[in-house]
Amino acid sequence: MPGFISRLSWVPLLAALLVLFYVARDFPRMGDPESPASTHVSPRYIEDSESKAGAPNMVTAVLADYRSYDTLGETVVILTAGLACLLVLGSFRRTRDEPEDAKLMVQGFGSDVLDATSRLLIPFIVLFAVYVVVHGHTSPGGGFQGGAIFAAGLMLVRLTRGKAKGLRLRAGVAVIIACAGIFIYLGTGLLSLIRGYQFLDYAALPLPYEGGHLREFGSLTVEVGVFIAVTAVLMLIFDVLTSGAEE
Amino acid sequence: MMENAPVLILLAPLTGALLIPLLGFRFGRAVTMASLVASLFFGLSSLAQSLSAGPVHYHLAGWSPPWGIEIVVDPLSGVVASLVSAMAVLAAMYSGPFLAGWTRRRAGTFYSVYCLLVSGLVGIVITGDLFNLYVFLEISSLSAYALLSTGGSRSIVAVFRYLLIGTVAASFYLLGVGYLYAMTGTLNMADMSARLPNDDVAVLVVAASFIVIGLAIKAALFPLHGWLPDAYTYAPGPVVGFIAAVMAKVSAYALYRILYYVFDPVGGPRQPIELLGWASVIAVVAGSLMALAQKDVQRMLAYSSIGQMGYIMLGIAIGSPLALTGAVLHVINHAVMKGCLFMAVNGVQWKVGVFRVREFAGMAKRLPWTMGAFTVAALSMVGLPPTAGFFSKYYLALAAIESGHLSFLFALVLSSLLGAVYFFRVIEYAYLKTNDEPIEADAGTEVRELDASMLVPVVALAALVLLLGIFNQTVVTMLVVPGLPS
Amino acid sequence: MIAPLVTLFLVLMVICAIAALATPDLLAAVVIFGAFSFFSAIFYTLLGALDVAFTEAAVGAAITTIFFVSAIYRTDRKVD
Amino acid sequence: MTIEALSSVNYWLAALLFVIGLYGILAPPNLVRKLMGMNIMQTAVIVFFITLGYKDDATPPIARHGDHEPVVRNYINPLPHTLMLTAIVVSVSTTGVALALLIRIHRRFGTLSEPELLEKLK
Repeated sequence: MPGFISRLSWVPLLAALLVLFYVARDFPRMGDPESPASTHVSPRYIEDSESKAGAPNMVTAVLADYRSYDTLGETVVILTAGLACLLVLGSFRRTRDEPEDAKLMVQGFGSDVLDATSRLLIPFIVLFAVYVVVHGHTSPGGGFQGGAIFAAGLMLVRLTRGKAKGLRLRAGVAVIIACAGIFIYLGTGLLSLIRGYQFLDYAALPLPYEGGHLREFGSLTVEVGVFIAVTAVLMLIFDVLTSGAEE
Repeated sequence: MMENAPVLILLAPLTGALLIPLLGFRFGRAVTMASLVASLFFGLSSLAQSLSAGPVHYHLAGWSPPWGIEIVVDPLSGVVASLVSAMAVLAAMYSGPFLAGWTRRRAGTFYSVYCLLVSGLVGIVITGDLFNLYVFLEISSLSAYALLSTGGSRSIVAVFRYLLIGTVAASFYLLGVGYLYAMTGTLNMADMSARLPNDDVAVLVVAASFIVIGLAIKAALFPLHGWLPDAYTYAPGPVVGFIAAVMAKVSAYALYRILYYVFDPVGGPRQPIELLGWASVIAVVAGSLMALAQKDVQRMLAYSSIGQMGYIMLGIAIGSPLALTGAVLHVINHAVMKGCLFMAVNGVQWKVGVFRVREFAGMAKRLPWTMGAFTVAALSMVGLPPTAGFFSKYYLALAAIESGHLSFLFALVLSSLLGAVYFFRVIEYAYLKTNDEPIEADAGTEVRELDASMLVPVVALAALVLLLGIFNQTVVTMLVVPGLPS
Repeated sequence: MIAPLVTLFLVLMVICAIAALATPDLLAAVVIFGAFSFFSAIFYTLLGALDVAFTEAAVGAAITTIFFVSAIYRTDRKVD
Repeated sequence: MTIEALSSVNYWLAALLFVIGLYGILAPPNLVRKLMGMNIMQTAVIVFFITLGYKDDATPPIARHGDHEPVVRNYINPLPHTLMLTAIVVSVSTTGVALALLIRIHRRFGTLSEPELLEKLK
């Protein structure tokens, strides 16, 4: 953008800042327990999460049960991003005016210290990721966090030891795994649809539990789906960004 | 099954998008067509349900709103959702020959993202929850970036800019929703509408303005249209017809829904709506003027879209029943005719390889059906009866007179005249001029029509333009008027 | 009493944001941006949003930074 | 300075962050930096929502062991947290796609500076 415009762009920015400062007066005081946000919809979540949705962690209850449709959308956003990266960078033919890209990060940093340290860390990272998913109902965490940590662990392997060493995952396979993960989510919803309930209503699941416990299992299934999808897509994006996606 | 139709409108394309990779990227086109036809079927059946028995509310996960998320299919959202799926079916049919030379995986990925785009757009239309709308807005935007970026290196630069501006828009929208949440404590549209304070609080005005800014960027309203011309000009043939036809319109629809179903149209904040009105008047004129200056047909259509989005926004801003009828009718009509124009022009480009107005000389002899469809849609854009475009402009003009804003009427008439100039220029070249400078010596008069799978959607859309015009009265009384806010 | 601490971390975030936009070296800017994410994670923790802080630490501070670094590695480090 | 005043200060700082992000998208010539500006802007929105959900003297929204009838007053509002988890996911997805586009742009045009890019596009 030429300097002329960027100098003028101060005007709307300043105006925006003043407007934002001005309206801050009308907001409820931070921490006010009587603010509309804290008194209208959310009390029900706090009171019912454990008894009705089976999860003491209210964030997980809202995420995987009350607003599970949003979370389905969120997982689809991730999948879209993975497919988008594949369309943009993967499997496209290099034309004559696009030179060979020498700077691919397929080698890894390779120092012995890094290698030894990461060998120590990675099993714990992976274990922790699984713990985070399974215990998402009673402590902070859930499918998305677990998937992100798991993917970060795998990325650590690739960064230190090179792409060939850490769980080789071809781009096409990663997409299929991600779709399978989301399909677990979607399938759970469709199952309740087929059994005559509403989409994603976990009360319909054919398991020998009732009430909160049944819903807890429903949302756990869904979280596992999210975990698989998130791990696969984050790895896919990482691979595409570092080395392109060779056929 | 049928009581689940509202959610199946969205789930059909979503399942299709997941199935294509799961089947190893095979059968991309077949799965896409099947899932989109299913989506159209469910869309039409829930529309019929809402017309006969009132709005359909579907509570997801079995939680009643405002605690859970609900899907609302009333006559308005039913019409728009069916429009989106119908255009998607035709565009999927049209895209076939373009993708013939692609690798299996790339074509499969393309179709999968295309299904995701449709599910994102449909999700925006049918949701009854403000935050859920944001999620689907992001799905549709991300998949649109991906699809538009397949058009070559210039398109990638345009798409990067679109991505930045689009994310700013989404952030503005989300901040506006945050302000509303701070005021009311709910995200459900109907519940929020009941709980919003009825006086002019500053927060309310600012929240409404942020939502208007965010969605107006996505709808490419004039001063915020920067991303659109380049993104559409360099867009790849198989999708530009669909994206240009419905994407901006879905954002305009979302804006309409929030302004008239969440905010109280009488007691709510007026200032953002006033601003919207004047911005759209300028958009109507400026879009047409800029279209006039273009030598590239695709770019000309892109600028003309900016003007046409101004029409829709103008109707929303005036807000009388007549104006809203015109706006909704123009959403339908413009989607059909712009889809037809973009598909016809890209067909010409694909077959003959030309985009400039001058190179269209003698094109009517070579591609008679395509150019015939182009002409019908162009006449409709200009607003000649009995094509569809005439009637939506007629309603908007009546509304402008009724509201006493004669400058609005003046802008409408001026833009129609300008539209006549720039469209007749293309038609003149195609029908009357012969090729002065024959590039391919003997190919000049040879008839080489498009493949059937491309020609059928183009001609079907042109026929739809005429049908929408001829049966305009039925469309308005049966579909548009029941969807007006009470 | 956490209110002053909350404000402190917000100020740190603002400083990091400005520094990330002002540092000439892109790689340094990305590292500062990682610090920005990390401060925001602490901010969320202070306000009791443990899940959000968790996600921000894993995604914002780790994965987004890795994405940025790998993209800069393949393009130009200093362009300004 | 009282706590009441600090409350407004937090909203102001979130607003400042939002505008810094907006500036970061508009002003810098480098596209990677614009992307950082975009991320800062999204974080500002998240900060706003999280600030909104906070309650004085309440604990994070995880029911204490054995607390079978949670009292609303004792727990922080979980809804903004849920929404912002989604927003973070959206943010990382957008960043990933944008970086892929940037690598493509750099391969083709050899630069990530907007003025140079516009020069080359002519």
